[in-house]
Amino acid sequence: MMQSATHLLLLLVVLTDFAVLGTSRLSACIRWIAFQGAVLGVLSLLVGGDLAWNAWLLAAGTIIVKAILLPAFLRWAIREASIRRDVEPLVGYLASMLLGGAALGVSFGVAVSMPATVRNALLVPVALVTLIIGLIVLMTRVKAITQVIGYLMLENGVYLFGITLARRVPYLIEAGVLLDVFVGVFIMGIVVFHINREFDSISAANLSTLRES
Amino acid sequence: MRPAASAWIALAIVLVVAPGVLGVASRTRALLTRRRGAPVLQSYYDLLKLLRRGSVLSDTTSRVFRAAPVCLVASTLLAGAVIPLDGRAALIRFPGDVVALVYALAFGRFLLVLAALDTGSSFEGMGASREVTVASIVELGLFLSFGTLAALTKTSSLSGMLGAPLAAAWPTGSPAILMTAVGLFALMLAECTRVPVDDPATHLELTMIHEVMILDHSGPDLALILYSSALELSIIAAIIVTLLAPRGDMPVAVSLAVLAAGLLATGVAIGIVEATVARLRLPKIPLYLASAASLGLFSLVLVLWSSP
Amino acid sequence: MSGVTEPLLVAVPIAGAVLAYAIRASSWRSAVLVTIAVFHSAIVVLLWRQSPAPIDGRWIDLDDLGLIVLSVASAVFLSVAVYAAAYLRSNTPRGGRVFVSCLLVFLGTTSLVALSQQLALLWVGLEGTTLSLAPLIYSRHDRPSLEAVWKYLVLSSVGIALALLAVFLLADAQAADAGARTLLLTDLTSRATLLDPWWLRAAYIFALVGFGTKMGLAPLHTWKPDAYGEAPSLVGGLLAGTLTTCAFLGVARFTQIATAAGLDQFVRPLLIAAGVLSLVIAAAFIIGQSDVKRMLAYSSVEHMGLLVLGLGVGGVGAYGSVLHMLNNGLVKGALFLAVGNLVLAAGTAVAADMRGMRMVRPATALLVLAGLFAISGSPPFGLFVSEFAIIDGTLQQNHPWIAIITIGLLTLIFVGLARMIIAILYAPRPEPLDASAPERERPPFVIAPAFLMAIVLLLGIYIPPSLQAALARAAATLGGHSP
Amino acid sequence: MTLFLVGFGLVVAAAIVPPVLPHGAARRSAFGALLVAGCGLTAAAAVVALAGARVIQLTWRSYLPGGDAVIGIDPLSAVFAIAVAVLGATNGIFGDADVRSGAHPERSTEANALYAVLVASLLLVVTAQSVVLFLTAWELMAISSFLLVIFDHGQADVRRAGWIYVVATHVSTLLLFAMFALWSGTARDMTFASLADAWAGMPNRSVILLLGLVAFGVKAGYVPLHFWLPPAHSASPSHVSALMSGVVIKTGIYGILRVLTLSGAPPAWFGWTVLVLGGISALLGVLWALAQHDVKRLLAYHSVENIGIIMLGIGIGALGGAYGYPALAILGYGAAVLHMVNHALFKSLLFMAAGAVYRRTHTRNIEELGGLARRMPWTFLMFFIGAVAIIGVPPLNGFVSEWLIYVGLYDAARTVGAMRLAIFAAPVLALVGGLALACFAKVTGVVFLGTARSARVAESSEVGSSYLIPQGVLAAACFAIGLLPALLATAIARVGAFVAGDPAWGSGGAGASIGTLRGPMLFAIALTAAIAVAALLRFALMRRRSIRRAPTWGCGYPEPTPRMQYTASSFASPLVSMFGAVSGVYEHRGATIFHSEPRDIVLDGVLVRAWARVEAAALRLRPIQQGRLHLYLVYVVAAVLSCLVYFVVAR
Repeated sequence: MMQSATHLLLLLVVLTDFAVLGTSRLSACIRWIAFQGAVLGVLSLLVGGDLAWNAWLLAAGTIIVKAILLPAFLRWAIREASIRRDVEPLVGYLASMLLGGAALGVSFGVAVSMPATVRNALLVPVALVTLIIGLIVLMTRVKAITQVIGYLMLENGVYLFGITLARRVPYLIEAGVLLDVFVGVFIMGIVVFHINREFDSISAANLSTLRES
Repeated sequence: MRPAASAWIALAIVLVVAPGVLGVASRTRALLTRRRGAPVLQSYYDLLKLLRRGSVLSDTTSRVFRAAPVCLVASTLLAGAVIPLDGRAALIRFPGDVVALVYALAFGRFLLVLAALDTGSSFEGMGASREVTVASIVELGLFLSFGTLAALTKTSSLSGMLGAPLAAAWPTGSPAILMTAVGLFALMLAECTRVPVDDPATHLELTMIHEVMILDHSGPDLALILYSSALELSIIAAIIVTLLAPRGDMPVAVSLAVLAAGLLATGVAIGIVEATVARLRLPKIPLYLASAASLGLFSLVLVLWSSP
Repeated sequence: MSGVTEPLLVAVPIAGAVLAYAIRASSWRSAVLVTIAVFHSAIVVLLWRQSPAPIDGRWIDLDDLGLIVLSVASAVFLSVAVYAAAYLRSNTPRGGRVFVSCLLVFLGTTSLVALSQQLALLWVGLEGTTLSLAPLIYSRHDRPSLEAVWKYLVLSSVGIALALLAVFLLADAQAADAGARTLLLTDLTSRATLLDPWWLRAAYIFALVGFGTKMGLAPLHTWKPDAYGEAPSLVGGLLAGTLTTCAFLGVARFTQIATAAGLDQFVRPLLIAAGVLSLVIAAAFIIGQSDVKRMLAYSSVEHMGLLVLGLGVGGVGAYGSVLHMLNNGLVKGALFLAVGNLVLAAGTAVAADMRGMRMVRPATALLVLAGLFAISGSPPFGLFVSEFAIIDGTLQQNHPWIAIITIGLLTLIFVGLARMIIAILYAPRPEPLDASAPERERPPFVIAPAFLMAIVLLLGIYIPPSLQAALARAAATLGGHSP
Repeated sequence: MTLFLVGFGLVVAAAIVPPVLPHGAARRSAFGALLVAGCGLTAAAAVVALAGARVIQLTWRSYLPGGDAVIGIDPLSAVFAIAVAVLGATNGIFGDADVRSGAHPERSTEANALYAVLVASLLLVVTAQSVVLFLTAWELMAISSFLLVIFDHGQADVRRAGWIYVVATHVSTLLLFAMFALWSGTARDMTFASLADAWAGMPNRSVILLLGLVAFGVKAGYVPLHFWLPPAHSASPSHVSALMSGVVIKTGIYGILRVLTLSGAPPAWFGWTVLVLGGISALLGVLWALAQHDVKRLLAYHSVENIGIIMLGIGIGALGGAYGYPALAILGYGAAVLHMVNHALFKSLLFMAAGAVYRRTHTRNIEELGGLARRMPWTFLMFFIGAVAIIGVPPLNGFVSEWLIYVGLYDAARTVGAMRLAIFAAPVLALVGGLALACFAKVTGVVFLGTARSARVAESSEVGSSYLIPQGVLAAACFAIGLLPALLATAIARVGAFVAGDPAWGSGGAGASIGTLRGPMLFAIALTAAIAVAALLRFALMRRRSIRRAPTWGCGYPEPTPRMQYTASSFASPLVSMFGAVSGVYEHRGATIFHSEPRDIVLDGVLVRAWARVEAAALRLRPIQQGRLHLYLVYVVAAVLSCLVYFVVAR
């Protein structure tokens, strides 16, 4: 039962990945990423196995940071900076999807070739695909804010990898990591906000005045 | 190093005969070109006349101008002193004294060239420029020739190259020696500015080399310069003579006689050349010098090739 | 005394940061800054008195490599603090309170990186250093600095995320070894043979890319010129002098483990390739560079390349690499501060417009000239010894071609550097000597870089025995040895 | 040794003390006194060591990886130290005066301090006996001389010269890194002694020799590594040019000789390489000198020529060692060292005289000069002596050393086997001599003789005693060595034998191969006597003759003007055109004016173009950094992927 639940959640993670890749609305993207954060929180509890108080604490923290605070903050940034509501991809949605599919194939391929020291076989490929799709979003989305979303996704992938570990990294460290991620995204958000205030449109593309001519 | 009396006598002979060689040369040339020409002793008269004259100094000149003739004659004399004129040993001899010979002549030339530039005349500057151009290649040729002799006789002193070891080397190395002698003769014509490189008898400054350099010298200075150029010619002539007729084993008297005769013969040879060969155009001169020098090169290669 | 003091090195600066944020008067803030810097350096000097011996199982403790990094960080920060105090007196960056606090947080997190014996903790510290400098880069609050900080943030964060992945992979590599404590350096090195090589390899690769991004190895260096060019030069000094050193410590830690696990044959080609590529890129962009600070950034890329190159060739090279880490950190700090003076004097960092500095800022000009010879590895400066050791290493591990290529690239780089520096210092002023010409240079602005430069010079003439021993031990853990 | 160290300390003091003294006479006299005293003591120490045939050493412990620092004086160090000390003193006095009356009198203290540092580092370079100390001194020398080269950094060409110089010297340092790194690979530590011990077991000796030849060659400046030399010499202040040409470039020669000393008899190819390089740079150096109009550039190219002659000597020595003729080896090295000393003397003399002319006329272009012999008679005398010395004719010192080298070549011809081919260098050397004569006839004649070619020259006047006395000292030295070379025979033989690795170098027997040098001595003295006699003769003749003064005979032209004088370009034209493209001269023939402008084949022809290529290539890489964040992210991913590929492949 536990196992199947885990698998279900993992599939949800993959779905959210592709959803972010596919949607054209910023707000939707943020909603999906928030959902993914929530799923991660639950997963960390399920996979970790032990239900000690600090496990609960960590799960709670994860959900609060990744599913509530950061998304809220990003929405605030969008609203304050009156960012236009649509994702501006450098690569079309369909192409992005295809890239994602390739990522999926690669990560499962890598997963089977991996020495089987990991308990839950499905976790690793999911982590990888999240990670890679995060990178894809980072590379192929024009807007600064979408890149923040991509970074969050990348983070989620790594985080997922963290909880797939055969042996847990100490909770204190996990907390530290979470804190760093929070601060990082927070600062990014502020910078995004300033970027918008300084530049007329908030596309990261025209941030290319610093260059070797 | 006890210089033998014969060496002194030989030097004296050369000093005395030197102007005569020029006289013989011009006389021969005159006869061959069906002219009566000046008497053989004319050059002596000229020198004496000049010695008795006063002199005119250009007012742009400095001390260098007056020092040049002195240094020239002294260095030429010293150049003569390192050659075994008596066919045995030189007054001054030490390993590598060939260098002393060539560089002493160079010292005199340096002063003469400076004197020419001292006058500030464009003609003399031109002459000086040509002089140094010719001389630099002549030096190259001289050292090639002496290199041949050194490799042949295994000595680096003229007293050896032209003394007994030369006689010993004759049977085996005669081709190289002959080639060297011819090369030296050609170089001598250039060094002492005779036809085909320069014509002492010309009167057009633009074509001159040596003569134009000394236009402003007069009186005793001019005499010294003329005398030392004659002396230089005789010195090189003496080398050639010794090359062709090694006199290491002759009795002294004979050897000295041969020397005098040889010098005069060289004068005749020069005269014949001047009568028969036309003067080269200035651009052609480097070619001539190069071929003269290459004779030395061939002989050197020949020697190195033939002996282990 | 060890064990008590080390956590202080982290805690005190953080506390100071909070304090400084609370204080309103800027002069007091500067006072706090300088005091804490002095305190920190004092502790570090004390720590040198006995050779560090990490106590088993402790997360925050000192080993030789850590001590060297800590010393670099402390020395650079001390002079930067002095400089900053004077700097803040003359001009106030917007958000001045944040400025000092961020500096102190940076000091704390740097110490954490240097001290942490637990790799995940090291990661946390490194991320901390990255984030704490971001507001400082943006302290001019204009468009270029905004763009610079954005690129810095995104690239560093991606890199650091990959580094985190590497840490997790490393933890996976420990799976086979039940007895080991997770990610504890002592266990990782002492029981390295029990690690799963597959995971370890994977971990190393992501570590190299991740930490390499923060070091600024080509082609991951792209944020560097922008950040260095736009940040205030004292922040540039921290970036080039300290942050890169910390990032290199990350790579060095993973290399220690890989060496202990006998994977050096796998590791070395990677490091050498990265090093040579960085040298090439640095040379290509230093030649004909028009902006001083960007040029210094590429020079930093060059030296990062030399560091990993030395690590890659091993042997004496590893020793040289550790020594070079020390020298490079110090001299970069000095150069950024000195060049900062010139930039302030000229009002621009474009080389073409800041000529004749020898007349305007004679003392600083002397420092910059010394810096030129120092970073190009000329005796009698310390970098001569370390670069000599690195080249020596390449030859002794018989990579003659790498030695040749390195020397050639170093030459090109020197040509570029020398040309620009000569122009800046000696070319006649565009306008006849203006008002700024006779103005006296403020002592702190000269003393701060001169202090670092003096250390570099000293290291070129005399390496104290304790440092010598520490270097030798550190090199040994990296699969090298002292010459 | 203490003597040497005290002297060294004084020289260092000459750098440090004057700046702290109050302005004015005290400062100036302090510098002069300290410098001269220091140089005197060091020279004395070196002379004592050389005369006593002893090696003095001093070692102190250092914690650098390089091991101990050793400083010592052996014959090789001694002879170079003497040269450095003598020139250091004379040029220092000259330079102090010259800078004071120059464009930046206020910076003379700075110049003096740098100069003293340079002298001190030179002393250290030639006496250091361990690698790290040597390299440190080497770089100190490079840096201080660089700062002196760009002393007049107002002009762009000075900065360019400084840039080229600093790059060249840095390259040589880098190559020295490589050489010593290779060499010390199997050595105990990095003292010269242990390098020498390790040599026999070295794996790749020829690479080390080649590196040494190139690395030190950049400093010595033989063709084609001479490119930095002319610009640097014409850019720097006169006394610095004098010192650079006199001893700084000789440190390259010192390095080569030191390598030979440590490594023992070299392979034959090394000897031939050095010989050929020497011949080439002697010939090309003098040829390029012929084409110059900037008098200091001209002198610089003559330094290239003389370095070539010195290398001929080294080549003979190396060949003698390689083919097993120890006597010849000693002769060759001895000749090289002697010519090094001689060139140091007369080249400094020439540079100082030229500097004096520049100070008075403010131009280095000889085409604008002329007729200075009567306005600056003493300077002219000095330059004349230097010229006679450098063209190597008796009775001055240049003749002695060139004669020695000729003797070496002729002795080579007297051996058997391949060695005899060295004789072909003799005619080359002769040609070089002829060209040098032409060149110095040109520069002496055009600068000092004839009539002034510009108004400024016409009212120039003689320089002061602080200019002339140093030159006088050097001129006297030229005469002394020229007339009494026999006094030096043993010392030269000792150095030669030491470099040749002859164990008996200390004993008198080693001198046999060089001989007593009485031959050239006798010749020179006889020549001088003959000149005196001839002069008396002429005097006697002229006494009661009428001497009229008249304008120069213009061959029919009524009014010869200064512009009608033969120009330097025209004077050199026949020789230059004879050598064609090699001479690297571009001639402009106008209707009224004939002018030729020289270009350095290596620098302007090759290096500048190559650098342009490199810059273009670098610019082609610029698009990598075009400011697009997405692109940068792609780089990151690409890096990860390529590493992963390696990950898969590397098993």
